[in-house]
Amino acid sequence: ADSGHEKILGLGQPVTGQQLSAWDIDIAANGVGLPAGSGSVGQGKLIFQAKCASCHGAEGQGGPANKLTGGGNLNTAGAVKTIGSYWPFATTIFDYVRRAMPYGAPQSLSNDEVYALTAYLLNANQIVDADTVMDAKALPLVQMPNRAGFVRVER
Amino acid sequence: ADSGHEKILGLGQPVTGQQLSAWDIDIAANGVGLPAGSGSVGQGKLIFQAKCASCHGAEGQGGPANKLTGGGNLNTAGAVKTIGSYWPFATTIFDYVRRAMPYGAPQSLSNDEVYALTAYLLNANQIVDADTVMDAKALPLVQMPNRAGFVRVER
Amino acid sequence: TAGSLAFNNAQAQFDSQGNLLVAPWTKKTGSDFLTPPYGVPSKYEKGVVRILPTPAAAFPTASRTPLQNLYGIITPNGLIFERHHAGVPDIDPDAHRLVIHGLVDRPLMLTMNDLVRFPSVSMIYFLECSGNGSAELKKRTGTTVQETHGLLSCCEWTGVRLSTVLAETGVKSSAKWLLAEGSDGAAMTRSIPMQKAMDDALLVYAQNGEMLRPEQGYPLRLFLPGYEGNTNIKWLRRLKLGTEPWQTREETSTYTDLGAGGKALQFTFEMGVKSVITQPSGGMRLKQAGFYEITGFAWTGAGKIRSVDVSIDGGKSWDQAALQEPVLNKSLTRFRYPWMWKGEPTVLLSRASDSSGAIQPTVDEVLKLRSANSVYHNNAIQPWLVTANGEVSNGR
Amino acid sequence: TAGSLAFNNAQAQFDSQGNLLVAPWTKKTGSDFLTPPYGVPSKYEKGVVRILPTPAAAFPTASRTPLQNLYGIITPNGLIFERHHAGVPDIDPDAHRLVIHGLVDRPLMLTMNDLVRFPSVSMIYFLECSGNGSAELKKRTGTTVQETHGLLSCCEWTGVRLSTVLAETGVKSSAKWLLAEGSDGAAMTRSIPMQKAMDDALLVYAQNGEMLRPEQGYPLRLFLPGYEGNTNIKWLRRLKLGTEPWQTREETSTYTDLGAGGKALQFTFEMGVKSVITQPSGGMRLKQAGFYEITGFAWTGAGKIRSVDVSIDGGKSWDQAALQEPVLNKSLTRFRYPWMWKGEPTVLLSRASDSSGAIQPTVDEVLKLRSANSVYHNNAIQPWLVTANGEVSNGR
Ligand code: HEC
Ligand code: HEC
Ligand SMILES: [Ca+2]
Ligand SMILES: [Ca+2]
Ligand SMILES: [Ca+2]
Ligand SMILES: [Ca+2]
Ligand SMILES: [Ca+2]
Ligand SMILES: [Ca+2]
Ligand SMILES: [Co+2]
Ligand SMILES: [Co+2]
Repeated sequence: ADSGHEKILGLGQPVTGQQLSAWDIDIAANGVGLPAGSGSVGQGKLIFQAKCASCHGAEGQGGPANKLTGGGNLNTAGAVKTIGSYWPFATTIFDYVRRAMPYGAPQSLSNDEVYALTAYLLNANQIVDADTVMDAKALPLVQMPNRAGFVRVER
Repeated sequence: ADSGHEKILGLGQPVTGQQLSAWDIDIAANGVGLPAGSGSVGQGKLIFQAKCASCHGAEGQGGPANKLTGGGNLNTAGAVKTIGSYWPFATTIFDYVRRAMPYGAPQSLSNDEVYALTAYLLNANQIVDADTVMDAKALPLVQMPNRAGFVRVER
Repeated sequence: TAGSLAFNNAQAQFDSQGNLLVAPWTKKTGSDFLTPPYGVPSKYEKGVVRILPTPAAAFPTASRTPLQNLYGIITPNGLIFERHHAGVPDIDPDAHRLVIHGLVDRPLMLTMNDLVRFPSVSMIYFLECSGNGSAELKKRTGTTVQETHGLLSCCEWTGVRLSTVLAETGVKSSAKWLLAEGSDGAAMTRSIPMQKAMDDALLVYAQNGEMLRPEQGYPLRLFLPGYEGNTNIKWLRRLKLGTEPWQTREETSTYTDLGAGGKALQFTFEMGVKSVITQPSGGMRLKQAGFYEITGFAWTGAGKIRSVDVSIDGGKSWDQAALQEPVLNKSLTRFRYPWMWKGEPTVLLSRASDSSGAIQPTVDEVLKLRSANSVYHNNAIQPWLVTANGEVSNGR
Repeated sequence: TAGSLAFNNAQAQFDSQGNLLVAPWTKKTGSDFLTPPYGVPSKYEKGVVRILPTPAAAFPTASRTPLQNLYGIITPNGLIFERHHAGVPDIDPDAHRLVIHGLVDRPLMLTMNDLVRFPSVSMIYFLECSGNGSAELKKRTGTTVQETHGLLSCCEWTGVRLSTVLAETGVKSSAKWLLAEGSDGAAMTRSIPMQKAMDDALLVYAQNGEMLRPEQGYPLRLFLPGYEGNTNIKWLRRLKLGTEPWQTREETSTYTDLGAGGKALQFTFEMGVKSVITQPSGGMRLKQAGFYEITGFAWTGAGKIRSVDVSIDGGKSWDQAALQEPVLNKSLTRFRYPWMWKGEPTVLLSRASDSSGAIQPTVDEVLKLRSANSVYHNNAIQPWLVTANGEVSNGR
């Protein structure tokens, strides 16, 4: 049952959703939390080349930082875990890119830019078509290749 | 009973009294450990003025460092603990001055110098005469004014 | 430097007859008080530092604790391993806030001043990265125990029980998971079961007696005793209660365990029972035959260490080591075993068991059913080879 | 700084509508690994340092630990109080030797390499200068608990039992006292009863996980659990066994206790049962009424702390504080007591009792039968005055 409604020690201040909005950036696996806005594969490709390619390679094939595409069969010795080969949820791309990328300037991208990059990365991994436009409605519906690849053990 | 004569772990090296001689500087309260040599009050006074007075005052009355003479009745509020008012053993003067003084150049005095300083400090505290020559035989025989002032509790 | 067995027997303080000379430092005044006001180690210990793997990666992931130089169970704050995903932020504690929201009755914002006023606890707990020893899963890579096991530390942590703070916000009965978020440049996030949150989770603000170090989360860190290091979110700014895990990048792409069948295990939080001998260990040299105390650490995310067995003959026989009291819950435990080395080549091993009955496995046992891409939770027995001339090396 | 209650509520991260802004440190990469390799505290903690009394004496005797900034029971190595009689020597551990001679069967010389090979133990013990609080015996002098009680610290010490090393030399049955001598510029010496030497004395080479700090005796220190600080001879070079105490300057002129009758007690080694509230404490300010956790340290040279009573009304009533587990032998014990402050002026007190049945005295009880020249062993109850506006000051 819910706990009581008495303040026990009275430390801290109440906070509203409005006050929290700049911090409340998490995206649930089912898409709850995705903001308004949208972006296309084409737009994403341009942003990627400008802001991401220096570390991840021109087409996400990897550079000084992680390979973001391909990866191969996970059961083979040389396989690499990427969005295409490993990630179970597409929403994670939006959440992670928005909070953490580009490395050095995190939380600098607009929501439209993050949608576009998400579309591009999904397309570069051959998960969505080149004419895809990504938004809060479309993203949770994307079927990830390795969606069934995880066993939740919680231990 | 003495413990056995078997080395248990075999760590460390045996060491002889000869090898230790430069380190073995402690003087027992009864004078065991006092070295050969001697020094007079007059010699001590000159050494004191040269090497000690800058910190302890021209006649040991105190300066930036401790007062070494006088001190007053220990039962009075303004009393100071000095060689004259407080120290129970004369041998302690030799031991301490040799190992620790002058501050900044410890263990720089010859045994003769330390005997002379000891004679001087005892004389400045009106414990021995001005013509005293101090050595290994004489020092343990000096009766200190506060010799009976200590209760050994060991707790 | 390779631990205190590296002390040598320089003869500087003897005269030509082998008599002891008074050391030069005995014949002068030493340095003043407060040089410096916040003290530092002796200059002779300057080799005792954290290190990165060499050659340095473009984006290094972690620096390692010099376990071979540690004594007892406390890791001094200057030597605790570092792991971060976007550098160490420089946080003004007066401007820092913790927000708690989601499935709570009263969303709350707390200053550090608020937090330190709560009833607090101090607990000695180990902290280990789940990637500790990951390279060794594939083959022998490290020379020293710092290289093979150095993503491991142990502190006295002080903070507020998360359950105490959640009593202040109230918790809705639908809350089953909690998202913890850092205020670093990665805004690092992990989903944590509410059960752990209410059990022994802490909001820590101090370690080993002083405020957290910047690289350990200053001014506030989530601490989950026994859980893999990355879940202990540093620079903690936000806790959100929800019904399901968020499936963040750290709990999908990263800290999951690929099995041989191609399926990955998710939310493998607890660190397995493990031990390692730190003296003697790789890179050290036993200068002569004779007595040595074999010593090292044992730990388990499951609770307390029950026993540590040591083998001085490559696993042919095992004997129980002494455990330093007090043996604490989810803390490093120091074990010690007396060894009279006769100069023979041999292999030294340690094997821990814990209060849950688990026994530390061999590396073959660890690898069973794992994918070739398996990275985390290597708690294998570490063999150290000793040659006849006393050189100690990694026997993986 | 006056402890973590000094954190304030700077508004830097809010916009003009009171909405949280993303902190600047979240929007960039933080500092690299190994900056520096041996870590240091946050720059926001720069006020947390040891201090000397002001004005500085011509020959200062000791720097003090900022107890108001400590958490848990461990004192971080950088903050441990310093006491020395001729500065801190800079000792090359390879050139250092310990000699054991006098009434032994086999006089022995040991290198640091020899010493670290002995079976070792790690123990958490407090260390207190017998002069801690001496000025307060006469009148109120200190503002903060650092000033009044700062000659106090607590570490996990690692070393060899002296009895283990003496088993190596053999001990003649006539040996009743042991002289311990430092290799500092004071060649500091104290006579110690053989009974203590054989009971729980240690030769320590490490503190809080790393080698001793220079100002704590690097590379070797005698450690006598529960005994007054000065007997724990640092930079230890020599142990000599004999039949009688040597009557060194430190056990005659200095560390003796003058009674009202003019007689001085000698060899008063054990530190009495004592406690002090560190938060809130002198110099702090409670910014508003409400909940505070009263917390502090209790300790005793006699063994374990049995209980700590706290009074929030100047001694009219007393209530038992919680003791942080584990309560260890001759260690600091952290106590905690919840306090809802309504804004009234009051006096906070703590009073410890120990496993020997001893109870911490008031200052009047301490002074009874003492000379006006009495200096050491002040273990009196410390009162902290709280005004209606929350200012905390020394109530001696
Ligand atoms: C300056 C280098 C740099 C730039 C520029 C950069 N990244 Fe990254 N990226 C990294 C690093 C380093 C990591 C790994 C971080 C970690 O593991 O914590 C990473 C990780 C990622 C990951 C997760 C990879 C995985 O398999 O888990 C994604 C997705 C990603 N970046 C996307 C982007 C996008 C999109 C951009 C441009 C908007 C970008 N990155 C720009 C360095 C960079
Ligand atoms: C540079 C300053 C300085 C010089 C020079 C100096 N001393 Fe001292 N002396 C001190 C200090 C400081 C102390 C107190 C040391 C301590 O308490 O550990 C002291 C303590 C003493 C004491 C013990 C006082 C007591 O009551 O316990 C004696 C005796 C003494 N000095 C004698 C000498 C003699 C003899 C010389 C010259 C050979 C000398 N000192 C030179 C600074 C000095
Ligand atoms: Ca409030
Ligand atoms: Ca959200
Ligand atoms: Ca030997
Ligand atoms: Ca002698
Ligand atoms: Ca500030
Ligand atoms: Ca050296
Ligand atoms: Co895991
Ligand atoms: Co005493």
